[in-house]
Amino acid sequence: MDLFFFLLFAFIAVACAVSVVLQKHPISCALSLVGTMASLAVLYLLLGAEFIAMVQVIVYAGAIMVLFVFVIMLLNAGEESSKGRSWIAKIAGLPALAALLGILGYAMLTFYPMVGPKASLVHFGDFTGGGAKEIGTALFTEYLLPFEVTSILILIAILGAIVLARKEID
Amino acid sequence: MLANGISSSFVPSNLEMLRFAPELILSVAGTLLMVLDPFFGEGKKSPKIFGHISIVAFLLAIFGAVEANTVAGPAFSNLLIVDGFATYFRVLVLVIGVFAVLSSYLYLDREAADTCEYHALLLFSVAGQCLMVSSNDLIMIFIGLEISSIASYVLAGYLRNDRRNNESALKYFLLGSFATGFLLYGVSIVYGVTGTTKLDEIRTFLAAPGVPTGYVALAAALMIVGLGFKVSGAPFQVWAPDVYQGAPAPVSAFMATAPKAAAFAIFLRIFVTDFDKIGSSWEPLIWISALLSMTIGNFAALTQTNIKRMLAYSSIAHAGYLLVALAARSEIGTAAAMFYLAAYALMNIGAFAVVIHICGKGEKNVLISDLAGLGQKQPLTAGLLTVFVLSLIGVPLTGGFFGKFYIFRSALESHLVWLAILGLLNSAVAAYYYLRLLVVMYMHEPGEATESLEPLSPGLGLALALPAVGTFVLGVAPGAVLALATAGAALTK
Amino acid sequence: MQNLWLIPALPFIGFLINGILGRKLSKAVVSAIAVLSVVLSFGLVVSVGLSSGWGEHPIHQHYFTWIRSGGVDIGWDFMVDKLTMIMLMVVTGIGSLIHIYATGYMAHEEGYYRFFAYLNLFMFFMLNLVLGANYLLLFVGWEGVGLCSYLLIGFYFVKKSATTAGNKAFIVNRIGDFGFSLAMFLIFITFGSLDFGKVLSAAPGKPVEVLTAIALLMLLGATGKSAQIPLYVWLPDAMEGPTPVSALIHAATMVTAGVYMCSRSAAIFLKAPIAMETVAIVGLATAVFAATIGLTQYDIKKVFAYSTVSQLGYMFLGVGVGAFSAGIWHLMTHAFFKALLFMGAGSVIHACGGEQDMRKMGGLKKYTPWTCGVLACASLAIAGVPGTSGFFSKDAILTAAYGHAPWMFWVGVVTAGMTAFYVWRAFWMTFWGEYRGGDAGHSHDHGHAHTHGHDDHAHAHNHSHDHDHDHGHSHSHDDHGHDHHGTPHESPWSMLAPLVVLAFLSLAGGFLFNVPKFLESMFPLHEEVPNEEMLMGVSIFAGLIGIALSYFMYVANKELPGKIRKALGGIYTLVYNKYFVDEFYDATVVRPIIEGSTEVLWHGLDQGVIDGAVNGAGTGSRSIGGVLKHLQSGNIRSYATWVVVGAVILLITVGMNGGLIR
Amino acid sequence: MNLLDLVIAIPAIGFLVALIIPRVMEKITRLLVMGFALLTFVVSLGLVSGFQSGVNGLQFESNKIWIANPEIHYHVGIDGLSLWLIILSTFLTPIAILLSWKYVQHRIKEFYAFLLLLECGLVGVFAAYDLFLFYTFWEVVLVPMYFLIGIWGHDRRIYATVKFFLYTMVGSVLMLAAIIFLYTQAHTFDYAEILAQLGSGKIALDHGTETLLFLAFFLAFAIKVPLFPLHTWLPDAHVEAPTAGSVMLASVMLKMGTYGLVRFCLPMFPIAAKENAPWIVILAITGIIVGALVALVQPNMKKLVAYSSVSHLGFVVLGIFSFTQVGLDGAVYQMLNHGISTGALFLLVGFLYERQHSLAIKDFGGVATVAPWLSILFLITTLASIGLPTLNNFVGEFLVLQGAAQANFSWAVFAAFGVILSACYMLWMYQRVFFGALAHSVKHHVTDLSPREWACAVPLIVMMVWMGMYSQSFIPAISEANARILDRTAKAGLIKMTPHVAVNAGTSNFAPAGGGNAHAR
Amino acid sequence: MDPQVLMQTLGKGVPTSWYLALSAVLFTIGVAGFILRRNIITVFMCIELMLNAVNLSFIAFAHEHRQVSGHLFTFFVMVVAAAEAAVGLAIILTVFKNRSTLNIDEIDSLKN
Repeated sequence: MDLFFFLLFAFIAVACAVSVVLQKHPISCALSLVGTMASLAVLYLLLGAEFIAMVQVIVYAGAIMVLFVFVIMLLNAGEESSKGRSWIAKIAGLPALAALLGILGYAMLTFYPMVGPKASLVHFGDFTGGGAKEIGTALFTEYLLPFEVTSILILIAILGAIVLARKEID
Repeated sequence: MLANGISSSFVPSNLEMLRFAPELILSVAGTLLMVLDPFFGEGKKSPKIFGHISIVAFLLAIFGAVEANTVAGPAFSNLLIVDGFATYFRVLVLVIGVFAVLSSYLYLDREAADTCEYHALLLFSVAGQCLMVSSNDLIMIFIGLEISSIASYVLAGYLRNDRRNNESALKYFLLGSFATGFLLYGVSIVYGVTGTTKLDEIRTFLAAPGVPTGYVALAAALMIVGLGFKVSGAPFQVWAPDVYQGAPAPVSAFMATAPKAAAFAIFLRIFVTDFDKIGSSWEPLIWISALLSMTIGNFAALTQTNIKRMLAYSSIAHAGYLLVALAARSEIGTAAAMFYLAAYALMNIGAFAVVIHICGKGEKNVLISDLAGLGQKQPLTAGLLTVFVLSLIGVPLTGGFFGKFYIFRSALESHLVWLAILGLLNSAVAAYYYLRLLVVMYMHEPGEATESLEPLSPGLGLALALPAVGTFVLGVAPGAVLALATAGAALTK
Repeated sequence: MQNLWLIPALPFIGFLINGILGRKLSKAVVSAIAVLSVVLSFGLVVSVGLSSGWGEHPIHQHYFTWIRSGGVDIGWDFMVDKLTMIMLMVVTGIGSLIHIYATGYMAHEEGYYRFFAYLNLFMFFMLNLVLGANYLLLFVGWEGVGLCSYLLIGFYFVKKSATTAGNKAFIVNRIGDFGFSLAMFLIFITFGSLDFGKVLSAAPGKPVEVLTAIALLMLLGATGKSAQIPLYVWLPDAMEGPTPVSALIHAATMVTAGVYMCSRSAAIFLKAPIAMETVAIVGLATAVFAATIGLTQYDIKKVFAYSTVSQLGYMFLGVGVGAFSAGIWHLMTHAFFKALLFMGAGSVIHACGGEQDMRKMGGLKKYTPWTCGVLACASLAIAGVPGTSGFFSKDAILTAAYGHAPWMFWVGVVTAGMTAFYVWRAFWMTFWGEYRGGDAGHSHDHGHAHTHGHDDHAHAHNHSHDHDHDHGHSHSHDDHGHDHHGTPHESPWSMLAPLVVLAFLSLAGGFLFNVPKFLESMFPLHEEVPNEEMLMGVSIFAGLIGIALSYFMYVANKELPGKIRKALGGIYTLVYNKYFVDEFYDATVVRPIIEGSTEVLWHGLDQGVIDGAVNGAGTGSRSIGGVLKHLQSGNIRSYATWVVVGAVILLITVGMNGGLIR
Repeated sequence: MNLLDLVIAIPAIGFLVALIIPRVMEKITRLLVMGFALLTFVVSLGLVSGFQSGVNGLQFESNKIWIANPEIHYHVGIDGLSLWLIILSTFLTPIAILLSWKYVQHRIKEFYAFLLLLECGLVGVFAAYDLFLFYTFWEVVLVPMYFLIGIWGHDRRIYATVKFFLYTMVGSVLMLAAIIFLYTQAHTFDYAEILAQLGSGKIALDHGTETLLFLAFFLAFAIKVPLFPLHTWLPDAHVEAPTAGSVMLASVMLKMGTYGLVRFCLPMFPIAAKENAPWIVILAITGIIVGALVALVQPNMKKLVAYSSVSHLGFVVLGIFSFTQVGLDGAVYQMLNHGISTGALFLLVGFLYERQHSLAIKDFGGVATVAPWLSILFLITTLASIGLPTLNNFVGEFLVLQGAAQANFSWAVFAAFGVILSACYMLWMYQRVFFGALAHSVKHHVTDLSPREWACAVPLIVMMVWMGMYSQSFIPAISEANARILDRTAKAGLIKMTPHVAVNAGTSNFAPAGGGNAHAR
Repeated sequence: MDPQVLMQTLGKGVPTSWYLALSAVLFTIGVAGFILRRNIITVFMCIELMLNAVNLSFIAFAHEHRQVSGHLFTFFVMVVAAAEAAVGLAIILTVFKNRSTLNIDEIDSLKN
């Protein structure tokens, strides 16, 4: 069961991710990205991260991506033009990406043993520490500081957006 | 959690708040500015009051940082650590903040830009840097870094109708986020290996035998990408020239110094302590990166005509020198880097301040040739710039020299003989383009830009004079700062 | 105790006074100071001579340490022995006479004070040279007289030929000094000292090769100063200087310094037979060589100049065959008659208003009887007519040469004949016949003088690279004779009186001063040579033949020289042009150095290679920078690619180092 | 604060004072600066009178901690080697100031301030006994000279000054690397301490390391000297520099290089120095000859004198690397001599320039007619420069060549060619400038010396005669210091030193050309 | 690796490594998109993709370590991403306003 869900949503995630890269129109990209995010939310659930899965859907796939779509609409961005080129990206890009995938993939695949007594496996329900309660407790005790500090971050974001995007006063 | 009797309770103790004081002061001040904006923002286009408040806030924060150091220790569940190292860097970035404000008055006035948001962003950015340098946790570091960076992104594009500003901000933002992705991936792998993101716990974990060092090395590599980007070390330096050139001059000055200092602080704190165990794996890379940074920075700067861009390349080269200190992987190296950062910050701010002084509205005079005859028209300004240039070259009795000396000493102590030699030779190459500034200033006849130059404004004057004094102090009597750096470096382990 | 330092100090004081204040002093005062200082010096020498038994009891005085470092310890020491005594007498004696003469000769010159200052300075250095008790002090004098020679040759500094001649003299001498200084280094290495006493007493014990090397290097020095082959070339040109200078420096004193040095170092030379042989051969070759050139010259001073070179060759021959005392003797007698010849020539030139070309003289005996008379004495002496001073000294040398190697004697005799010929040729051309100079002719416009009076050969060839630009080689060098009026006139008594004294010495010097006898304690007399009377007869005969031949050719049969000239053709041209030695040196040494330095060393090596490399490094750096900055394409995707590439490299390397990838 | 500290401090104070004085007070600036320079000179004379011979070690020593960690001391002191070079600096600075009295008419206070800073740096270089301090002064000297050439120089001044700076910089950074390396070994910058540690074997350098360190120091010094083929900055710098700059550059700054060789290269790395001596000597001799030959054909007076410096300093290097007492004494003495005589040459050439506004030899001719005294002083200087006995250079050259001959006779043979050539180029220039027919422009522009110019030139002339006639005033102190240095090199095991050379160097070890004697290894 | 043993294991659950590998793949795709795409907004979305990939690895590690802290990191990353999105899109807006283009290759006036 775990395997099935994993494979399914992993496939969707990757497919959507590839779609993000391959789609020409930004809106399609955005929608594909939402797809990836949604499937990741499922995987989070499988990993026992209920709260995060929820946030992923609401905040990420919901709020942030809506923002993206909004901007795309606002700018009326159509299919990307193919003007200009990056010489280096063409020549070195693909080999570098392949190498990156190779080394990261290799490292990650071998990170934990897959078989044997020490095998590290994910079985739905193994870990249930990712509920809202646990998160909330941690946030207000051990991780109080970052939690508070993120408020500054958001304040800056707002401030920045205002500075950059507001209309001229005069 | 129970260290120093601080519980992980909901309400932080006063002691913890004190250790968090600088960030707190800056955040409050930043918020205060925004609150005050409606009262002062109307009527006058760019009131100076916000700058004044910022300076007061910075000074208070410096006071706070120093006070916090008297009760050094961890705070907030050990996420934060106040030690000599943190305090050193906190004070450093705060001082940079002061100078950034000082050098901004004239610029903002000239560009008729909003001051409130500018100064607020500056305050927040510095707050983020303070947070970074005093963090004891990778995730805190990440958040601090983002606070600092996001504020910087906005600042880089602050004059939103200026095409150069836009481009600068976009590049900085996109590439910065991109690099942050790598950094974050590295953090996650560290977390995966050790099960924690707290630096001291990581240290403890890695000290134990049987650690899968390969994965730690991988994480280190990914973090080098992210941090290397922030410090503009090769081959992750590519963004720096464009961004520094495009950003408003005072912001460039700020970006070339404070975020860099903070990022180096992180670099040092993480690599020299936690990752020292696997040092042999990353040291050669830092070695190469250092050499590349110096070489690319210095050689590319040779042909630049734009001062800001030249200083950007030069800052890449200086990052290279700093990476040498990092490659030394020693307490002395750390102290050297700390000292050098201070010296570097002062001389760079000073140099940029002169750029701000001469650039004129819309930054139309930013070519090296625009300095022509400054030595005759404004000998004092020219003299001060000379001090900075000499320091950048590394002439004795300036902070730049002593810093360089200290760095290469650490390299030699760590048997990085060839790196030291190549680095020193590089500094001779660097002399060539720095000398051009002096040549143009003193040995050319005054040009249009200098003929119509207004006298030095008080804010800029301070932003020039104080760093100049500082540069000399660091060169002639570096003892005090050096002692602080050495003490700070000792505490990181 | 006599203060030897006063001897050179007096002229030096004269130099200082005249040199610094001279411009403000009247000519009378200047000449009084100059002459007095030298005469007083002469007096001191005499008194020193009297008190020391003329060098019988050597005096050695130490004044101060000059240079002390490591083992080198050079004191400023003066020393008087017999050899020095002779030299002192010659130098101060002749010097006094020439100073007196010069007061008359230079009476109308610009820079009168300057001339006497230089002359006094010369005396100072020359006395230093002979008084010095070690090689380095000798060298001080050696270089110092070279300096004064330079200054005095170039006395008429407005004239390029004069200053060029001065430079030539100094530089050629420097080449000699190069040898001398190397000799000193070697002496010091070998003996650990430069003091004559220590060196010469230790010389016999040292290895022959070292001594030979030292001696040969010294010889090189001597050839420079004493104008021997191959470094004689400067001396004829040195006649650019005022005539008293030629008399004093380039005939009587300075040029004999080489002989003095060799004699002084006899202990070394005697132990180095190869060097001795070389000295003899160089001397002999020079004697012959210069004599042949002397046969053809028309410039009266040039004739005497080559004669000087030739006579110096004689002295070297004497030294080389071991007859040091004969060499010194000839040095002394030569000083008498050659100084006289030059001063007489000066008187003639004075009389002719600055003319030096003998073809424009003639018949002067009726205008200048005194000059004619004294010159006749000198000419007799140099021709070696029995009873004259030259006879004795020359004979002593030739006899010794015969004892050494008979062929040297024969060559010497031929040379003696030639000497007699050309000196008398000059005599006849000057004093006999009709006066050939134009009455109101030659002003001192050199260009004018240049235009007439030279036969075809004179400028068949351009002389040296400098000369051909402005002045001919062989005419009025002294800007002399401002009181010139149409006809030749006798010189004033201030000039004639010294001439008369010298004439007396030229004639009687041989009887008065028997140098070999005097120096017997230093240089043992040579053993008797068989057939000495016969040899003497041969040499006398050669001299007389020479005189007779010259009379025959230049008085009795005046067309003959021209015919011979034509008959000899090329050979004559060769000799007349001094064998083209100057041109040879110019082509093989001077030009290659100048052009090589300009093209190869300066433009090629210095600016091309070295600076090229330096600037190339600069340009190279900039072009590296140019390439590097193009990595900065401004394209964000490219930048990202760099980051990724960097990241990949990092990951791979760190992974490998860290053990992730094996 | 002892006398030596004062000698360093007074110019530094003067520098600051000159910077502070308002721009308009030109005359006061001049007088004040002159006052400072003269005061420095007078105080420095106290060093001479207080200098004691026979003292093993430093005199007028002053040792204070400057920076605590890494421990850097303000450690100054003098021995016979430094003494005269310091005096040379303080002696020439007032002259340089005086000679610029008219020459410099714009940015006066900066000019004089830089001169004083230069003086301070120079004295510091010669007095420093802490490697860090030494390097500091070494570099500090660079800055004022950079500006002196760059601001007050002639047409191509920028090229020249940048070249000068960069050339020197390349050398000095390597030296800095070597200094730091030594520090990492010895944990001190104190020179005496480092020497002691090197001597006692506490720092054991392997052969390769010693060679590299030696080369690093050597390169820095060789550039400064400048040793062929690193000399090409010198002609440019000299030609473009203002007179005062040329004088200071030629007279004192070049000596920093040779001083460094004697002070640091020899004692610290005796084995490497000795091993590398042969090729260094070859370079020195090449420099002597090539410098002279190139000087011969220069059309520009200053360039000629500059190349002559290359030649002259070749002698100094030759003397140093002869490793003989005589040669070393001669080398050090020659440093002083060159300072005086070449300084005077530049001074006088500067006078000519001020009159004619040209340095080209062809623009002159017949100067002796209109300016006899100038000609005479120039002649004396020329003669000193070509090594006429009784004038200063002779003594130095003689000793150097004697030393070289002791080490290897063929060295002396080749080097002595330089003596011939020096006469060629100097006299030829003299002839073309001063002799000959009076050129028209010369007649109108050239006048004889003014009192101020007399005051500049006469002290130098006096020194030429004094140093030429009574070298005993100077050499004993130098000898003592050199003996100690040679003692170290001798102790390093490779060199057999017999100060009284060859007195007993009997009979068999002679080989005239090249074979060397007992002293050549 | 024996496929049979693997199949057996897979019955018990999915290897954590697979999750990690998925994150690596997504990360690489994000990087690829950044390099290859020209539309600035798309490029920015690729950055989001990279962050998501990192988040996945955080969650996977948290599961492995049975810790909640990993979740918190993810949470903070999301907040940061949100903030970045706000600022980033604002920057993109200004760029578009000034240049009327979203093609990343045309934003290259600052160079060399």
